[in-house]
Amino acid sequence: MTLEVDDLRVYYRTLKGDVQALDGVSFGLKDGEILGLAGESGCGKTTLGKALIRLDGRMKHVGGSVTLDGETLPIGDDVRMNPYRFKQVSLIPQYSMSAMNPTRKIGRMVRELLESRREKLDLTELHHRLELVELPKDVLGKYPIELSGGMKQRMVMVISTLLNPSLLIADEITSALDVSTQKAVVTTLKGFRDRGFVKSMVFITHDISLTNQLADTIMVMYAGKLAEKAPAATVVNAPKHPYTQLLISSLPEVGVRYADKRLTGIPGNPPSLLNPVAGCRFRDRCPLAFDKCAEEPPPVEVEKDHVVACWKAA
Amino acid sequence: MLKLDGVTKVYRIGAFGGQTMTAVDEAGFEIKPGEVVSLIGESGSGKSTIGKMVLRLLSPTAGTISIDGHDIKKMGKRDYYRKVQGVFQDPFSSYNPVFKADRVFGMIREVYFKGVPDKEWTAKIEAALDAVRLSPGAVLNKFPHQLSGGQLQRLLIARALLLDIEYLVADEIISMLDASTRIDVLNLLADLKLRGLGVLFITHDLALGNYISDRTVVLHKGRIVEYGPTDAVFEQPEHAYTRKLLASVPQLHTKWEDA
Amino acid sequence: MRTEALYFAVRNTKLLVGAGIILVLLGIGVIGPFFIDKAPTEYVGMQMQPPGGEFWLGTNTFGQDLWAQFVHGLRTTFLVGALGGGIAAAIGMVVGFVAGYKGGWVDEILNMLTNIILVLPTLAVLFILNAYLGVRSAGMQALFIGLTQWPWAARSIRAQTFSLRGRDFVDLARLSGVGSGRIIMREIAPNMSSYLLLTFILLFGGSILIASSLDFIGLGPTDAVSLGLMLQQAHQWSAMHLGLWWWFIPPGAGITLIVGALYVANVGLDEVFNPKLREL
Amino acid sequence: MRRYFGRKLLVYGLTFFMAVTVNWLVPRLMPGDPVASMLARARVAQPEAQEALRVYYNNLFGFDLPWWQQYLNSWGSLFRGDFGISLWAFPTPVADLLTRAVPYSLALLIPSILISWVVGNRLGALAARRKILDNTVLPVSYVLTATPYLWLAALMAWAFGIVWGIFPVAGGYSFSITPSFTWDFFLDLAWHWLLPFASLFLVALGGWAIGMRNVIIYELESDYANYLSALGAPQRLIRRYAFRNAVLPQITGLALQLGVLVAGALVTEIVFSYPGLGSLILAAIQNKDFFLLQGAFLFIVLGVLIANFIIDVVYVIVDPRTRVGMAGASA
Repeated sequence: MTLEVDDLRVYYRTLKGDVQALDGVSFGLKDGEILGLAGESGCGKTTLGKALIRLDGRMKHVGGSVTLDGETLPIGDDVRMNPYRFKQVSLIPQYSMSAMNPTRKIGRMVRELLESRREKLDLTELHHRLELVELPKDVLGKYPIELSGGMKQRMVMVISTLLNPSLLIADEITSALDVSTQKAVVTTLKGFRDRGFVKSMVFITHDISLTNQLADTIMVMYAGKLAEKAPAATVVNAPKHPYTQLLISSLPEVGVRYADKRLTGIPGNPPSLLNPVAGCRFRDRCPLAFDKCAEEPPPVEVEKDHVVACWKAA
Repeated sequence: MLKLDGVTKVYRIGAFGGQTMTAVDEAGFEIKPGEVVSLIGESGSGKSTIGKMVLRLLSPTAGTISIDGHDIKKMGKRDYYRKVQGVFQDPFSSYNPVFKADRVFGMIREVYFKGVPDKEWTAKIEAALDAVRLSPGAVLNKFPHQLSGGQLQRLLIARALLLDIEYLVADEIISMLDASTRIDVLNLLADLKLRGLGVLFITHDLALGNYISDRTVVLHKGRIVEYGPTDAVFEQPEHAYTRKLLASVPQLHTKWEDA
Repeated sequence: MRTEALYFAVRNTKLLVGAGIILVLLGIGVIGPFFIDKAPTEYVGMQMQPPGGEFWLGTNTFGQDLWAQFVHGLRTTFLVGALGGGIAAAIGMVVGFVAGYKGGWVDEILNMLTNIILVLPTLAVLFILNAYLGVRSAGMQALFIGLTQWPWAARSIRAQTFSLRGRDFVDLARLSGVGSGRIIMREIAPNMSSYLLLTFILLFGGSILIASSLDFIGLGPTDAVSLGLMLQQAHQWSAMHLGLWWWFIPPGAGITLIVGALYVANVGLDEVFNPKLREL
Repeated sequence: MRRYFGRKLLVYGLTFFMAVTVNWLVPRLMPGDPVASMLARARVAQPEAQEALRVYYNNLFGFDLPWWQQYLNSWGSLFRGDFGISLWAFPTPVADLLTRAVPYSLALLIPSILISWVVGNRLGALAARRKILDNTVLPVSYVLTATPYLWLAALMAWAFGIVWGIFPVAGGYSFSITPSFTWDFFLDLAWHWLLPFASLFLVALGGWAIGMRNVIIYELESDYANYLSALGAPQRLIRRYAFRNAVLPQITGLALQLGVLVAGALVTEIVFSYPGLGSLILAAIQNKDFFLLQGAFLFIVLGVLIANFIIDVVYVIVDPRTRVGMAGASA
């Protein structure tokens, strides 16, 4: 196991009280595994991603633990977390287009970043990796503004993985990209894993079809909790949680036509996470809901590697 | 019939317009009443520029856009907007955050239905909301941030329905919505065509275009590379670009490696 | 949103302190003159009296009551600040809104004009204009200050308008058949109301400082007493060398207090309106 | 880049053109015969000079010529460096008076602007996101920036010059000393320079510190700063980058503040009777010497425009984006 997350709770502080954005999530990640973290806005996937590397100012670690390669990460302590960042856990951010200092040449920025972490820059290795993502060596002598969007994205991918982290978090990195670029990025990420640049990866996205192209395991979240986690093919073809089922069946695919097969969405909206009611958070929208759903369904491994948090599935 | 003929848009860049950039290059296609035409392209393809030209938010550098043979440039803007309306991509940007969401209705009333008595107006709004399956109590008298993206986009469709529109430009209207709610908005759009509306559905998502439209226009770098019935475009794409695009779409049940 | 702003406003020390000081001084300037039956330039008695029971701020070398001058001066200073700042804000808004919303050639020309006045050392221009005017009123001074101080406001309002113009709700208003003027007034301006208020406050303070420089150099209003004119007279009649600290310290402190309070209130307001700056 | 400078130079050219035109126009908008009324109002030092001045200025204004000829002539004399003759210091040419005063003004302005800018930026950067420093530096800065230049100058002159008697409070050098290239004279100059410099420096300091603090907070929240934090880069590196980038808007701010700073220097000079342009302007106003005033105005405009241009050049050198950005990124 590379990563073990146990009952992790991270809340957002707001004026009206704490938003329970991530409320008791547990899962593990094996060596070489790519986990696709899927769900809709507000489901807690981004909070989970941030919790694994750097909480932002308004987030607080309320409970639970994160263990990486056998060590417990001090995720609530920004300073103590620093030594783990970049070396053990790294991040490809959503904002790759503006992630690099605009007034530094890229090569110099990389060197200074590495020096600040007391790491030596292995120029041959860097060149090798640039070549892998089809960037010319001379990008290192350029300013970010001189690169196109796709080039910046690839450069950031190279920087983030330069120290071969155990865990890489990719947070919605494809949502602003065109389909052809999406494919290239996903293929590159897969290559990074296959070459051992990263041991394991959490790929966060709202796009299940895309996750399925890359992930070994897909974890679907709903309203701050885990709904279902299973091998990618199982989630897509035989989901057990009603939310996953409805979600999958609402996705149009090329070939599905309105005139032939009318898809339907899920009525209603996710609940507010400021004082959420007890019990299953999906029950208001769930067609299968019954009395028992007033109690919170625990995540249960219904078959090997297939975890579902639903009374009906167990 | 809404018809584009040789429509071109050239932008001037730089302070004194030293350089030019052709965003749309001689685009020509038509939308008939009661059909959905999807305009598919990646970023920078010029698809939104076409939408804006049809909505007269931009004027073409060359070419004409006409409705039933009348050049839209020669129509008064108010009369034109009675017939053609639009809904945009970002539901939160479509509403002025300092005002209540139903102000979008008020604006229509102020300009087009000044003399209409309150009672009649309320009935009209209720009918429009009913058509987009919203209940008045849930959405009226609320600020935009109190509503969900899906509700906001439906409100905008309802707003368009207050007028006797013949054509609707829907520019990426569901791309910012969550997966579980977006399909219902899309279905709504498809239902509009049963009312005899012509819809220009602008999207980067091929699956959505394929799902909803009768005919498809594929745009690449400002040029139309493929145009035809949706079945034909998706099943026997002729242009290399369309084929490449189709091959890049992440499919739920097929992996890229297997395709 | 409004209630949220109010929630933070009443809890923001900077805003409360700044606004409190301004209100007190404004109160003195507005109401004070009614309680003083003498004209500020009247010779009321002993010369060079230090502050004390009868003359709160003492008297100058002519035996004028400095408290009376201070109170009337506050009034003029507030008037010039508000008027000058108001005129500058109004011009800045018109230029900024039109340039930002219209774009194209209109923007080019307005932008050029803005930049020209921006690089022009405006105080020097004011010297020339005021020097040629034999008789000067406080209103005139405010007008000239307003006419020269608007460019930076225009520039920032233009930038904000430009970014708001790209928002979909503006396009939607156009699709509702609403005209440009109404879109600016009813769609764009309300979104910037807090920003416009902040701009006005900064221009208010700036106008007071400029007026004090003009007054000091001998180009102040000829028909009124202001804090700047008190400083000018103190300097002209060597108050410093005569040891009459009560002649030049209170007016300068008054100006600093007003402007400082305006700036601090401005920061407070900014924190109230801008959630990013709030401390949790 | 050529386009960038072209635009800037166009603005500066137009500004200068406008300044000269205003300068030409204002006296002509006054009712009556401007020369007669000016001479009547002016306090001319020698009464016998009145007639000579009248002839001279009638000639200079050339009222018998068509207006455009008058206008062109005024440009002509400007290019010859002829600003007319001072009424107050008759018969010294205005240009001579100004060139004598300018070194004093520059000696105050340049160091006070540059040093306050550098120190203010450091101070603001230190304060940003550090609670204790922020709570001390910021209030002091606001008080400083709200202080009228002239009042702080007066306070300092009074406190250090009169109450404690450490520094001289008037003049550019002691009356007892004759200007020469000696250490004594130089020290005397510096001694007189220090207070006006310090008061200018202090007021300007506050503004820079506030500006820098705000910009740097913005920079510390930017995407590149977040990315570096996520990669565990130490605060030192992030702050260094943020400072470097925050300096850029501060350079622009410097250009925008020039007018205010110059104005501050003028009134400060007046407080200290420092023999620069400010004192000259005061003399011109008190003696209604309009030619001197107008000459000083053009000098100041020209100086500010040149300074603006220098700042533009510096900006291009410091910000790589202005150099590479225009060339266009390869897609």
